Amino acid sequence: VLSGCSGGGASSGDVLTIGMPNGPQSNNSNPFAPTSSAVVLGYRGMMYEPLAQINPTLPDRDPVPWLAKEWKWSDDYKSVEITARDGVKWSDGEKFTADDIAYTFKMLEKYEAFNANALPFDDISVSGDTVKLSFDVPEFVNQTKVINQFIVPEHIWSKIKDPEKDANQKPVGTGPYTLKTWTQQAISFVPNNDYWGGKPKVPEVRWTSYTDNNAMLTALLNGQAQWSYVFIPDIDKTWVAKSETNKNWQPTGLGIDALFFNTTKAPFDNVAVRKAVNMVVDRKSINTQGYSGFKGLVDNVNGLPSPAGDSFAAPEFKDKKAEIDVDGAKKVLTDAGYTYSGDKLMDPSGNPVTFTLVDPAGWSDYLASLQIISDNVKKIGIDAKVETATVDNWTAAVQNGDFQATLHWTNTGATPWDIYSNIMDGTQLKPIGTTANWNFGRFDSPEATQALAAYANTTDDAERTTAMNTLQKIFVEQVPAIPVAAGPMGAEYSTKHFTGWPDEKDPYAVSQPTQPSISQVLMKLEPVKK
Amino acid sequence: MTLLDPTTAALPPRERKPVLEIRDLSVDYGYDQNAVHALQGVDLTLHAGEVLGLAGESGCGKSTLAYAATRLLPPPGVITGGSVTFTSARDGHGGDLLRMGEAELRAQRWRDTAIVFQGAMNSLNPVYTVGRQLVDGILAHKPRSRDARAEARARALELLDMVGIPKDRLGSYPHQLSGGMRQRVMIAMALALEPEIVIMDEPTTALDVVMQRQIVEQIMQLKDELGFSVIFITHDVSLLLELADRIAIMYAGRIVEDASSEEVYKMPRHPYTAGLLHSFPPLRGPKRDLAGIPGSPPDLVNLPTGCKFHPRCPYAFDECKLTDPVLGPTRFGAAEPERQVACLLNDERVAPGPIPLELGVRPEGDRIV
Amino acid sequence: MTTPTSGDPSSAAPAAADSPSAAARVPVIETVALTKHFPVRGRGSRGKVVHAVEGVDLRLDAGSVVALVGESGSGKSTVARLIAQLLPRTSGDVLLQGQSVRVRLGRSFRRYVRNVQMILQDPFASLNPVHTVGYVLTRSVSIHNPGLSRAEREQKVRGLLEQVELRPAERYLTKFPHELSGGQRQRVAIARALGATPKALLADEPVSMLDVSIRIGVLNLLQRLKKDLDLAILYITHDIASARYFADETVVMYAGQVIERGPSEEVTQRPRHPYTQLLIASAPDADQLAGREERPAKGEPPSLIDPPTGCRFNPRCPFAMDVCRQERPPMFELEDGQKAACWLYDEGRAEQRAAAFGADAAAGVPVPVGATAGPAGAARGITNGGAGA
Amino acid sequence: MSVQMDPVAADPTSTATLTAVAVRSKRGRRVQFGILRNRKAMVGIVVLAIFILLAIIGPWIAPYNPDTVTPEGLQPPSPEHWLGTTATGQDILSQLLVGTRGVMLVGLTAGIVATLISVIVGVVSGFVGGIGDEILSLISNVFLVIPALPLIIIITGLLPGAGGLTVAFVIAVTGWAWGARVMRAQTLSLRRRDFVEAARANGEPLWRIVFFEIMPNLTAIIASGFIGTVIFAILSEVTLAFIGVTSISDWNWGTVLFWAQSSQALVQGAWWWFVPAGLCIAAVGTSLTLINFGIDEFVNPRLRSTAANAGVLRRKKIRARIGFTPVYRGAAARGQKEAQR
Amino acid sequence: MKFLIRRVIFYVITAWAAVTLNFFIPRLLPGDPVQSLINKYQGRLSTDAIQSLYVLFGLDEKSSLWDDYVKYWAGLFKGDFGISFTYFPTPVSEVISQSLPWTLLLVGISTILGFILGTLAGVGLGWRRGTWADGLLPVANFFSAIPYFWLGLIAISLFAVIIPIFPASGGYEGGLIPDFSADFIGSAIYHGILPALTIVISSIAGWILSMRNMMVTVSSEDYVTVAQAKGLSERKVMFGYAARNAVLPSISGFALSLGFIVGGTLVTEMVFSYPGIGFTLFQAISSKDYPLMQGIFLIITLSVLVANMVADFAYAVLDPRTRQEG
Ligand SMILES: Nc1ncnc2c1ncn2[C@@H]1O[C@H](COP(=O)(O)OP(=O)(O)OP(=O)(O)O)[C@@H](O)[C@H]1O
Ligand SMILES: Nc1ncnc2c1ncn2[C@@H]1O[C@H](COP(=O)(O)OP(=O)(O)OP(=O)(O)O)[C@@H](O)[C@H]1O
Ligand SMILES: [Mg+2]
Ligand SMILES: [Mg+2]
Ligand code: NI
Repeated sequence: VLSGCSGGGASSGDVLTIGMPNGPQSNNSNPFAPTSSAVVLGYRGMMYEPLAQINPTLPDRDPVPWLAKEWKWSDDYKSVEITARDGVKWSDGEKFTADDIAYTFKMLEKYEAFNANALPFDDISVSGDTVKLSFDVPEFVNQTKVINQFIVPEHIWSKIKDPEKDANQKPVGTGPYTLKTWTQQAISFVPNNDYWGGKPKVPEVRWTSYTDNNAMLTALLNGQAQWSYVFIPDIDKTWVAKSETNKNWQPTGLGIDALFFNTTKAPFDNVAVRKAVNMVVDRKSINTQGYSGFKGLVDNVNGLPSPAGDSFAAPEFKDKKAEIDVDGAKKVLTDAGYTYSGDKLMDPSGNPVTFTLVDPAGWSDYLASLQIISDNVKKIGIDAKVETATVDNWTAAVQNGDFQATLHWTNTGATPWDIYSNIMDGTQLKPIGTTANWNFGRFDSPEATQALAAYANTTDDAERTTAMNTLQKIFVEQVPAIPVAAGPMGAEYSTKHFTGWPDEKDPYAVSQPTQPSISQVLMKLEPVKK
Repeated sequence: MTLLDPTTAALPPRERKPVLEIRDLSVDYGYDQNAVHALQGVDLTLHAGEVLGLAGESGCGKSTLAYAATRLLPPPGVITGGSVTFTSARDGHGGDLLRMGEAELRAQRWRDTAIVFQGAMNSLNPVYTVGRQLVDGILAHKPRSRDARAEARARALELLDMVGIPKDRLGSYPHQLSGGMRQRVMIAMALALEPEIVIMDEPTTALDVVMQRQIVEQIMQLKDELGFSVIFITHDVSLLLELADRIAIMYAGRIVEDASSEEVYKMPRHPYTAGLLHSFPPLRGPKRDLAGIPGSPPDLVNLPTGCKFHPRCPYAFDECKLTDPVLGPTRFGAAEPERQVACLLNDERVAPGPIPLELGVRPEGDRIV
Repeated sequence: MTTPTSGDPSSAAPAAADSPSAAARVPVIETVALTKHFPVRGRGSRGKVVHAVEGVDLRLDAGSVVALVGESGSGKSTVARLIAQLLPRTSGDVLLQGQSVRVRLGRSFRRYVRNVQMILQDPFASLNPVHTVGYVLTRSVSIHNPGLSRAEREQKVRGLLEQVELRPAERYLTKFPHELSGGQRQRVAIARALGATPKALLADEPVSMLDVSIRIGVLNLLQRLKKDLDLAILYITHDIASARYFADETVVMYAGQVIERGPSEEVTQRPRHPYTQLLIASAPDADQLAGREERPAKGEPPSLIDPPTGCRFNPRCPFAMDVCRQERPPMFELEDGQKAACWLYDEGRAEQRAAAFGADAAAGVPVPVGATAGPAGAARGITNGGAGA
Repeated sequence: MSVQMDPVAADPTSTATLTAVAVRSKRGRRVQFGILRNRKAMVGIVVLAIFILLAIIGPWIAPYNPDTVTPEGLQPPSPEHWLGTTATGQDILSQLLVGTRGVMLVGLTAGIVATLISVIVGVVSGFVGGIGDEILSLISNVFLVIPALPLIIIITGLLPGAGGLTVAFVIAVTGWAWGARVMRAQTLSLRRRDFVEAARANGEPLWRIVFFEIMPNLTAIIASGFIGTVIFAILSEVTLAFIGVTSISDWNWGTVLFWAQSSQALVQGAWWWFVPAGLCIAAVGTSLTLINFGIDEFVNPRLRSTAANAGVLRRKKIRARIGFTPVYRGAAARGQKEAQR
Repeated sequence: MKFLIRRVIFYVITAWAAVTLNFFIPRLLPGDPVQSLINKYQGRLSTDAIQSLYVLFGLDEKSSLWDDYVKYWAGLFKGDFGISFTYFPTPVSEVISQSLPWTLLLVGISTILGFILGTLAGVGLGWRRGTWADGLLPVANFFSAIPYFWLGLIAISLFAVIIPIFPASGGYEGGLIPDFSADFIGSAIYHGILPALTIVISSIAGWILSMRNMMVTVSSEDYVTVAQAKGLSERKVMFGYAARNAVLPSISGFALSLGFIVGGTLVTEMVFSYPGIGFTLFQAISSKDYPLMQGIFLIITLSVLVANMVADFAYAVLDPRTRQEG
């Protein structure tokens, strides 16, 4: 599939080319700015390394110490002591110390704009090679966010007058690579010869941003890019089957796409309808056709993706899959007082049951999935329409509770807490018409709210497990949302020139190039011997 | 100025050299059955040094004749037959313009036959200076050489001077000149290569009489100096009577009368000619009755049968509806060897009786019986 | 820039001098010192104007024709448009039956238009190509006779067509302008004007585009209308012979000003102003084949933006004197109701006059060019004789 | 703005076309009739008529419900699915058939509205002159310089539920300026024409002059402006749908292409998903340009005579040229000659 | 003078109105840059970041639209277009200067090429009207009726994927650093061929048609016949007399399209992943990046205005009739 067309080294073994479909970028390597190309494209991780490497697709694995030699949380998870690794040097030759760690967290505290995880710092102090961070509230559910924080050099950043507006065009980090050149078309990196983990074996890494998925896929197919994370429809046929060196590994994390029901509006104010719909939604065809097989299938009744969520599953829901059961669904409905007039489902007051599914125009996978759902519910006599809106109108409608059902994502966390909180948390509950950040469906369950709080704040592991089981029970019985897909955290890559990639057999890291774990991956890659 | 050019008038008629002989020329507008037959079998001869006037009412085909003779008719005009033979009075070269190839025709143009178009405003390229337009016409016919351009420029200046336009106007654009000046530029341009024939299609119609007079006098003066022949087209009969040696009267795409201008004026032989002469009021002398010509001009798409003029002709007889008369000698025959007319009244075989008084004035002054 | 008007205001109405009875009658249209300046557009010409018409006095009486002649661009059409109120005038006045009018739009304009109709210069351009003759005339009739029933309207339209000799009327009703000859169009334009039953008709070169045989038909028509409807007609033309033939009075304009006026026969046969003489000498005349006087007719019309001072004809005038370059000549009254604006006719300039026009002219009667040469006797006689046939 | 320097007013085409219009449209009814004799226009009209018919009956003759998801994804054309299926197993032919209405509706609505605005603004501004003209010219110039497509994207985003008609109106609102400019220039030169003056002199009220004297002479320009706008509108609509700005649940050809593109149909080799919609757009566009061509040729007699006679010319091997009149001594001509002699 | 001043005033007012609209219209859009960013990542950006983003963009303090407007103008006069949200904290002027040259080159060259080729073809077709050449017109029509993006995508799949002779995306070879080396320029040209070709192909028909029609109209003008009558060579008549006059009306259209070059052809740039300004604008719109939108709008608007003025001027140069004497 390689073409000699573009000459250059793009497809040879000297350069690892990484592509992302993120559109034009500007020369900005500020690791804090979510709009900088370092973050948008994701090459931040090549230079700025985290305290520890975590694997969100395998949350039960222990984080790998990286810039931190070790760390220790207090029992109430309100403080943590972090010990800096020895022998690490910044790429400009300066020594990496605990002060750099402290300085980085102080910047987060000082500049609200940088504190993307909204960590509520209380105090930051250094003693020797140890940094102590303390927080206002327990950070159990956020623990990975703390230790996954990348670290910047104090000696550079303390001299920057306005870090929020700095483009950081000559980045200095501890990572395995350093920035060589930055152009619109390609951002080139060369190995950091003093890297604490040894010298990386890939001679050059080059990042390119393509305008859209099509261009990205074309580049992958003709060998211009070797590593990417991009939506590819029918990926086995379109990508994997094209060459035996074309690989795809898409493990999922603890974040899902779910059909949010507005539980305050008919027909979804009635749990019977939510249940019945849940029983007829064809998750498999949503997975294969709606998402073209790209996102992970979520068919566990508790809504947690496998394998990431398996260790959290309540005993009664372990390995329990959602099955299509049209008759069962009809029974649920008729038991709840619904009737059929011909094929059409009538609610207890005799009106036909209909609803509208909405998502933004242009979000093709969501819309295709909605279309499948609307097709599915015909089987139980419900007429569902798929509507589109502009992104902005949709956002406003969803936040204000002005919808019946919509496909929406949840945050990805280290535990299922984020998923359940995003869907059911009473603390996020806002009246219809005012902006809610989560719990768009206005699911009102004090029990769930209490369980969520308990899970996050308790110091007792058993209590935490109980809370998690309660949450799952509520989720399964009340059906506040139907999980349909899990956000993949994988990548497409080619083993033609480099090997050593993470895969199912050796899931040593997340394969996505935009993750901090890229330094783990790069250190494992080796050029193929010719 | 005089009515008859002394050089030609002095020559006995037979010795006059024809420079342009148009034979049997037919022209259609359109390519299919619905074509307008704008000219049908026109015969016309232009002699060296002569001013031939072409008159007739609007739309009778005067311009068509001029353009067809030079093959400049715009589409959908198409020449459907005949010949147009040019014979140089100077060295005898020439040939049938209708059978010439493109290159030959290009070379012939302007050098032998030049034409001044009806509207001067539109005849000059609005985006070039008049100088440039004069020069490129000259250069097109000169072998390329180092100082051809300079020579052409000098010639252009000379030409402007000749037609009475200040030399500094060479760099003017057409829109900067008045209508009269533009017309004179066109005349200058036509004379640039000293052609043997200059065809002028209503060169003065758009101008007022004072300007018209200026230009007409200039043309006649230049003709005397340079000795070219002129076909002068207008529907202003009185103007033609004044300046042409010979006049051809056209009606509905045919020539109906061809005679010297004096003869036309004094002794019209075709009823249409006679009607024309009764249509303009005299400027001086006693006022006279103006009858005009009854009826309306013919529709070229739907021509009447027989003589095209018969529906409007006061002397029409039955045969006129059937037979289309051919341009031929008059009833006076040998007495008027240079005259031709297309009217059945002149055909003794069919004419019902003696020729009407008005059309029968004898050259000698008395009438035929 | 105003110009001195001719000395005696009463002289503005030449017909008055001719017949005392006419003086008592109110003219249908009268213009007093009518003036029009057009602003000049374009770079660097701020404040400049085209002096298109300056101080023109005209008087149109019922049942008479005034011809307006002059070179192209001398302002003839502008005068007509000013009278028709199609252009706002710069100064001066237009009187309709003694009443000053200045209307532009709306009802008052239409009321005025009912009395004064104009036929525009170009018959090919003045009829909308998309409308039939029937439409044009019906509109004219219904604008000016609002209350008519449909049948009456049709009747009237038919009447109009017949009046202008477009018979049978039915055949013309559905025709589009392009299906008509120039003469027919011109007649439609006239019929349209008559639809308003006007008192005055402003005919701007109604025949210039037509060839002689059609031209005469239109002129005869106007002549008849004048008599039948007691119309006052302003006849603008380049064809001086037709002015002689058709108009009672002829007014000659040069560069926006009237330079000579008088009964048509006088003006055409005995032109007094050097420009008029030039004009008449220039007109082609089949009867004057021999012996045309060579008169230098050089020169271009003057700029109307910066007109020459004094007499505007002075740069081209063979007789120009110093006074001509300095002062604008007033209208000098000559015999037979003729008037000319030329300093040669000033009381004290008999000598110059004699020098210019020859001995005969000393008496104030310059010899018209060619008038002495006899007509080409035989030819004329014969042609005339056969005319009736 | 000064009338004299306005490039459009000074533009020789406008006057040329204008004269042509004047010459042609006087044929009145014959114009409309005559256009049918033009072969190019005829082809255009037939093609367009087919699409209009499909726009009307498309939803009824569509073999499947275009929304129905089936397991037979990405099938190449077959007897069951003439144009194959999408990744979700929807029938592409049905989508195209159902989508025709959306395209036609938006195209025609936008064309009508934009033409209306441009005629009103153009004619008023050309006719009124003075300060009114300045203001209207200013407005149209502003709309001319604001980039249309981004503006459309913004306005579409601004309006809730951007369905077909909304899009049509937005396209119209952003797309009228050029037409208005042309219309203004034409009106300006028409206004000075003698027949307008003559109508005024005859006493016609102002509104009648505008509507009955000037407007009929603009028909040809209005018509070709309309056709141009319709093409512009269709292309805009399709583009908008393609880049996912407008609603994609209303089927139109742009929507089909959007789905094809977002499912990367071309990379997957599903040409049948991508090609037919594009060809449909091109076909409608071409048919409209052909009609426009017909109008142009009709309006411009110089284009018409040869265009209408192309066949005859070819048969007779005559090459109609300017400056070198063809000489054709065909049998017909000679025969007629002899008859006359 | 007066005319010139009026003209300038006219353009100034137009510019003011356009810039003001450019300011207000984007702000009428619902949603804000932060929400757009969150939506764009569909869950890959944690909602915890919302507040930090508001702070980052300086949107945490609400200021009135009017104040923004005044500030905007003040900034403009200082040449400061503000800071882009999408590329925060890159100044808008920098974002624009990164992408503008590409668009100018690609779209500029292909627009000019399209105009020149189309006009030349139009001259030929108009001059040879009534011959086989007329048969090309429907073909040209067809190409002009195809949507840009469709042509582009088909071209990519044909010439970059199936027969890979051209690159599918980008403005130059990834490894090169933009400079004036032969390598780089060669690569830029090579990458530009396919997109340029599609622009040329789909725009050429318009020029052909208008030029042809004008050519036909002009060819029957008397001065062309006079030129033929003068016996000038065919080429001279065709170009010097007919085409020289026929091209005049196309000039204003061409000037306008030159102005729109700056706007880029959004879809072409999208399809070819070309680093131009059209796509940047599209991104700015979809991420509610007002400063960037305004900046690009401003550039487009000004360049169209300038192009208009140039057209006025060019017209005066090319058509002596519009040149007024002082
Ligand atoms: N393109 C054309 N198509 C059809 N008929 C035409 C065309 N051009 C001219 N004619 C017709 O051919 C006839 C002769 O036209 P021509 O221009 O030669 O007349 P003319 O005698 O020069 O008239 P004028 O005195 O008005 O210039 C006219 O009746 C005219 O209608
Ligand atoms: N609307 C106008 N704006 C500026 N100048 C004008 C306008 N109308 C006429 N003129 C000028 O006024 C002068 C008189 O024009 P007018 O049309 O009255 O002349 P005319 O005597 O009718 O000429 P012709 O015999 O050619 O019809 C001319 O110099 C003309 O250029
Ligand atoms: Mg003619
Ligand atoms: Mg006039
Ligand atoms: Ni202006």
